[in-house]
Amino acid sequence: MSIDIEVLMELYRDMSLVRAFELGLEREFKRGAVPGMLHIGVGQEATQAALAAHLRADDAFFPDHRCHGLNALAEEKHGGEGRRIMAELFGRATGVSGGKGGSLHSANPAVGNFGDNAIEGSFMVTVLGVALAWKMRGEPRVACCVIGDGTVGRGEFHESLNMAKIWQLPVLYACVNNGYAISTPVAASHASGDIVDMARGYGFPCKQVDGNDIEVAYAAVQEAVAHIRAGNGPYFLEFKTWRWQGIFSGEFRPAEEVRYWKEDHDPLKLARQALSARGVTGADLDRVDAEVKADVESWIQFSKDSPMPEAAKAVADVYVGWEVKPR
Amino acid sequence: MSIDIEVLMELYRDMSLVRAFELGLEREFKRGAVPGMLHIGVGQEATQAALAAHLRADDAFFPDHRCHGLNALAEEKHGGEGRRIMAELFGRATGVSGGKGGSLHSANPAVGNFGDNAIEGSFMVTVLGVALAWKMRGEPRVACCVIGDGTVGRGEFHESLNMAKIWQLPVLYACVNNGYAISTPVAASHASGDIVDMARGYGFPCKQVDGNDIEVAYAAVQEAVAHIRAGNGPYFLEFKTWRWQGIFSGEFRPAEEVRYWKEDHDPLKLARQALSARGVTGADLDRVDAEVKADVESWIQFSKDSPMPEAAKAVADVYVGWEVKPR
Amino acid sequence: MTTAEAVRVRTYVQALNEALDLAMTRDPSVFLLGEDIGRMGGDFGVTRGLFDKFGAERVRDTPLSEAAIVGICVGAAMVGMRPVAEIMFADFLGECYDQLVNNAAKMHYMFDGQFKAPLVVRTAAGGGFGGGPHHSQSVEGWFMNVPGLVVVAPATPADAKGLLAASIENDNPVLFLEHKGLYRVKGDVPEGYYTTPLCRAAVRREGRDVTIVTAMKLVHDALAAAEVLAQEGIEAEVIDLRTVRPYDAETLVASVRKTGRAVVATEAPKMGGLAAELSATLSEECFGYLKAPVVRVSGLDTPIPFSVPLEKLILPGKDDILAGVRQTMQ
Amino acid sequence: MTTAEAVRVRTYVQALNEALDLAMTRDPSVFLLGEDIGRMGGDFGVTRGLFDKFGAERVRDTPLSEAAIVGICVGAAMVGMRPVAEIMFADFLGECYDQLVNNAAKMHYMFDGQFKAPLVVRTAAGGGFGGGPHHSQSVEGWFMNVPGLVVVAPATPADAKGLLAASIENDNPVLFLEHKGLYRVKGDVPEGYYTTPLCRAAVRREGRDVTIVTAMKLVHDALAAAEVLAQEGIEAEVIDLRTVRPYDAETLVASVRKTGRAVVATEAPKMGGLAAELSATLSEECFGYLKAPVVRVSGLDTPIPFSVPLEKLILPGKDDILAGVRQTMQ
Ligand SMILES: Cc1ncc(C[n+]2csc(CCOP(=O)(O)OP(=O)(O)O)c2C)c(N)n1
Ligand SMILES: Cc1ncc(C[n+]2csc(CCOP(=O)(O)OP(=O)(O)O)c2C)c(N)n1
Ligand SMILES: [Mg+2]
Ligand SMILES: [Mg+2]
Repeated sequence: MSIDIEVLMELYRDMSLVRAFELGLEREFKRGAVPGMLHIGVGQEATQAALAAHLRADDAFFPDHRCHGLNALAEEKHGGEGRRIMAELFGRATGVSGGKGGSLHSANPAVGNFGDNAIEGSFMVTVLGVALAWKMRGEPRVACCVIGDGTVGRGEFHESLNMAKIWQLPVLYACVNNGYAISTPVAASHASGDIVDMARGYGFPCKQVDGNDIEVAYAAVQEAVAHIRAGNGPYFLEFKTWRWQGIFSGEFRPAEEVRYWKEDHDPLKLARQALSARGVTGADLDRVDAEVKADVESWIQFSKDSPMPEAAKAVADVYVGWEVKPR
Repeated sequence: MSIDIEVLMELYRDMSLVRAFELGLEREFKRGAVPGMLHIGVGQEATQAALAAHLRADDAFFPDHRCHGLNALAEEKHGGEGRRIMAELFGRATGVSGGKGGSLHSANPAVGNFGDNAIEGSFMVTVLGVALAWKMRGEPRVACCVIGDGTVGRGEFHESLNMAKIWQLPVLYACVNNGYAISTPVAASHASGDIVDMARGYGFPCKQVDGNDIEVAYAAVQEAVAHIRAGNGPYFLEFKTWRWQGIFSGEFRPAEEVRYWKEDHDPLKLARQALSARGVTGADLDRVDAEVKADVESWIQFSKDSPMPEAAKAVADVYVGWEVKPR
Repeated sequence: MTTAEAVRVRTYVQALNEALDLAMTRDPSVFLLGEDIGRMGGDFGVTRGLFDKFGAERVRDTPLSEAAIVGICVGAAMVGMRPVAEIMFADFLGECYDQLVNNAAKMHYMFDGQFKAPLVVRTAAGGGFGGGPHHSQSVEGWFMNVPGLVVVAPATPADAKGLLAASIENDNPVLFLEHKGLYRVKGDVPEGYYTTPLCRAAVRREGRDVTIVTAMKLVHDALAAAEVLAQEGIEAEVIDLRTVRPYDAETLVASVRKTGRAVVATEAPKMGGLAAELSATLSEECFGYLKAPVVRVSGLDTPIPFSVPLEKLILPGKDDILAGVRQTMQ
Repeated sequence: MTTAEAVRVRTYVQALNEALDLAMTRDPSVFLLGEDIGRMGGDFGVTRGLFDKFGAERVRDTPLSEAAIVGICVGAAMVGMRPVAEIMFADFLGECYDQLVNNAAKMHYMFDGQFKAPLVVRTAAGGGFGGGPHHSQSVEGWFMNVPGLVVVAPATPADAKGLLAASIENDNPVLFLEHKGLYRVKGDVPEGYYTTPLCRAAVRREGRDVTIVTAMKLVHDALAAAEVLAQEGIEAEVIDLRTVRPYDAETLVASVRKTGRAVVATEAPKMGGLAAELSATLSEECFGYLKAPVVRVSGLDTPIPFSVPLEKLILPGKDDILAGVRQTMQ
């Protein structure tokens, strides 16, 4: 189960990019340069890197609200531009959704990014349609949806898992269990704090893994994607992880819990430990960190330098084929 | 586990009443005397009688679309009038909902009947509110919803079971698995043909029983209601049964299946066998059948003789406290 | 209309069935899904025979999962399919409102044109058969304030066929309302594949004195009312909207500017629905031409009761249209 | 208003919080439920402090189960409770549309008055803060064609308090729309418990030349526009609907009959929503009094884009109201 050192280095780089992206973004948000609301994925980098590693450009993923990093990785890996994810968050014309979507609606089908839906969990049923189309056409692709633990409260969870099973659809459910929905602990929201317990009744493979151990997460996604691509139907993965962002600004979780996740179980620290055990020096890793940070800073600058969308865009694309009158 | 003979006789009588009610109703429907649509509960009498036996007037049940019989039994047992259930189906002023509800919205809170909702399964979340109110007020009542196997497809199934568990609500889920949703077999609709398999993940007691064996069904409801009333939270019961009504008119199910359920496993026949094994004569049972049939015929006559609702009712009760203008 | 051929008499149900059959034959990306639409052919028989012809892959029975049914349409449409869903009764659209309004209708816009949602959600709307409060509603008003959605509502068998074909071809999400009171209605239906353009009203009867704007089942009541009025010397122009959102304001406005009088007839409750939109636009655009206020003839502002005489009281019909016209003529 | 006392300056959020606090204090059947309304005090702080005061039983955090949240309200209301739910953003009402429209709104009618559904669903509506297509919508249009439902929409802190208290007291299901752009707005708020009557509009400014009918955030834009107009010698009457369904047609009609000109201003898209209903009714009822067509000043018929300059283009404001008034004055 040991991963090639090159692969692990790339995964580290990806995780570092996600973190740099999120921290840079958060800084700009606090400065008022990024409008709207923001959900930050710091702490969940391993899950995102693991998914990015195995999803192909012709697969589809529906990212959740903390997946800016995954979105950027998909751009970088599949011939897109990570900076266009950043520009979307700034509402610029150069953003992947032309600035019309923002954090919660950044999409680029060319790299497999089918966009978030800010009605949390609604895409749990949308993903079925993508998967069904592929299955009907005999295309061995994977349709993935990334959902938080809180999102599992939605009724669509049931409709989706049930239909994925009866039609044996190629769906990967990637459930990011970070312990909370905004302020509400998972145990207060769900019959089981382990989401897999609720998924198992649907009779397809379900697995809970440490979402902060990149080697574990990588292997789990690899296995799940192989299972799905081979035509064996859906797969449910629960990643146990934790988000550094509290309730928007404030921290509300027990100090010991915060310490554990930030100090002892930070996915980047864990990966660094694994890599140094295999001979990579701290300096090498620092260089990676510096490189991706520089990339992200250039993306931020690109975003700031980009124009706002043209006025005509306000009324464009309401309907295909019919115009809507401007004011 | 053997039931008192008096109780078993009463249960037989109740089942016989349900069957007479449904057959009389179907006859009138075919004659055109009953408007709208009709779902007939013949074949499922044991489930309905078992529920009626244990639910009290100050409990609440949400009946499904085949529960005219349960509704009538609740009337008869708790000081109401079974004939007002019949009159409702005829759309008469004397009906329990004044003729405004019909088959799918017959309610009478005085006997615990909280009414059906023709959006199948929507009351799976409504029942939570009733149960929560009682729990908050410390009233040891039971809130029951009767759902078909097909209705389990609705996302509300998940939201309901999950919340019933986390708040330990006094809800009895009575799932009537008759093998089909209109024409669609349960195995084509659900990850498992055994609905309990999908309910178990929520971590509260779930039990599948033979819904056509009145002794078994009675005992199962008794146990579930005791559990709930003692403050132990929700309970899920799946009754395996079969409906005689095909798709509206036509029969579409395999001949062997039809024969098994109508001949070998008819709840009334089974009950007669159990009773004759305990010394009750066929003539005694025939007398019961004749009595309830006469009752039902008088209810039909009552319905036909009843006036239609007054015109003013068309605009009454849209709002509490405000009038809506008639034409 | 395109490539029409021989004309035969068919019911509205048969016409819809033909449209599905022909659309599936010519375009492999079209498939159907819904509850009991397979072997059983749907609750009203619209998909009858299609399961045998096209198989279980393209005529899919689903669980009672309305949100998923529409969600699947959206997802499949995102990757180039043309799904056609059946939601058994329009009243059940509350269960998939989010998918229609927040997902399908906004998909093309919010992702900057990168995705389209060419799906059709067919459903049985309307009352008049003792269906009660949850099987009888006219729901177009629920969707009138939703940009991005198309709402189509045929009144005749020929339009049922042509508009359904056009809806399937169209690249926007279409909510396709079939009135239950029309399913058994017969009319001339051209053979072969054709489309009837969306967003274009039909003038069903010309007249100089008053314009009756309506849709679906009430088109027939309006035409019957117009016959009565003609005997009194009042010539009513009857316009069938056919698409109710976005609707053909041009045709309506031109007619009302001509006649100077307008009656808007809808089965849904008066307040806040299609009738309000039509009355507003006609009042605004025909100001100065109108000889009398626009009259809305609509369902009463109530849920729909089960009991047949009560339902009759709350739903509008020919007599109400007559009364409405007479009111504008005073 | 009943039993008003000393008046202080409070924000809209504080005013709402006071109403909940006082209602819960006087009536043990009132309880709150919603996502993160407990310790956290709600996404906008409306329930802040109530968890500590009333405990977890009466201030209940829920999972992301919007259908269940409203379903629970309906069920609890059926047995005599007065639940007040918070749906975090109005856009999410698509998830519980069925419960509101088919269950809560029809409950009293379809069971012949045997049940009532005295529940309140509070929610944050409206745009203008870069929230994008799923956090910015004005949703009253989704519910305008739904008999049995009450839709309340306060524009000021004092009304926020009084109308929320009245909504909780009311025996009908109330959808209570709080505009996000108003949460931080301050105003005079009487101390103590009082109710402001539902279904009664408020004339915010008297004027003889033109009537501006509006609600929520646009009330403030309309008042600002009226100031500008006054300098030009145009005296605008500004009416705040406060309840949008059923609304106070009498007050509007009287005003427009007086001024002869009407501008209807709503943030939602123009087609088919509240604006259409108001324009229709005013046109019908004030025919002969109107000197110019009613003008609708509304959001454009589009979803709401994320990018701030685009959002500004599609949402209406003071300048659009000014333009609308000038159009009616020509
Ligand atoms: C249907 C819906 N309900 C509520 C919200 C508001 N909301 C946004 S994120 C969030 C919490 C989601 O929790 P979880 O799925 O665990 O994701 P996390 O933020 O923890 O990553 C909520 C309640 C929403 N966007 N959509
Ligand atoms: C939300 C919803 N979807 C579909 C229907 C139409 N419908 C009525 S009964 C029924 C089948 C229900 O099957 P099941 O729950 O197994 O009950 P059964 O009829 O077998 O007793 C369907 C699909 C409905 N009334 N509501
Ligand atoms: Mg979480
Ligand atoms: Mg069944």
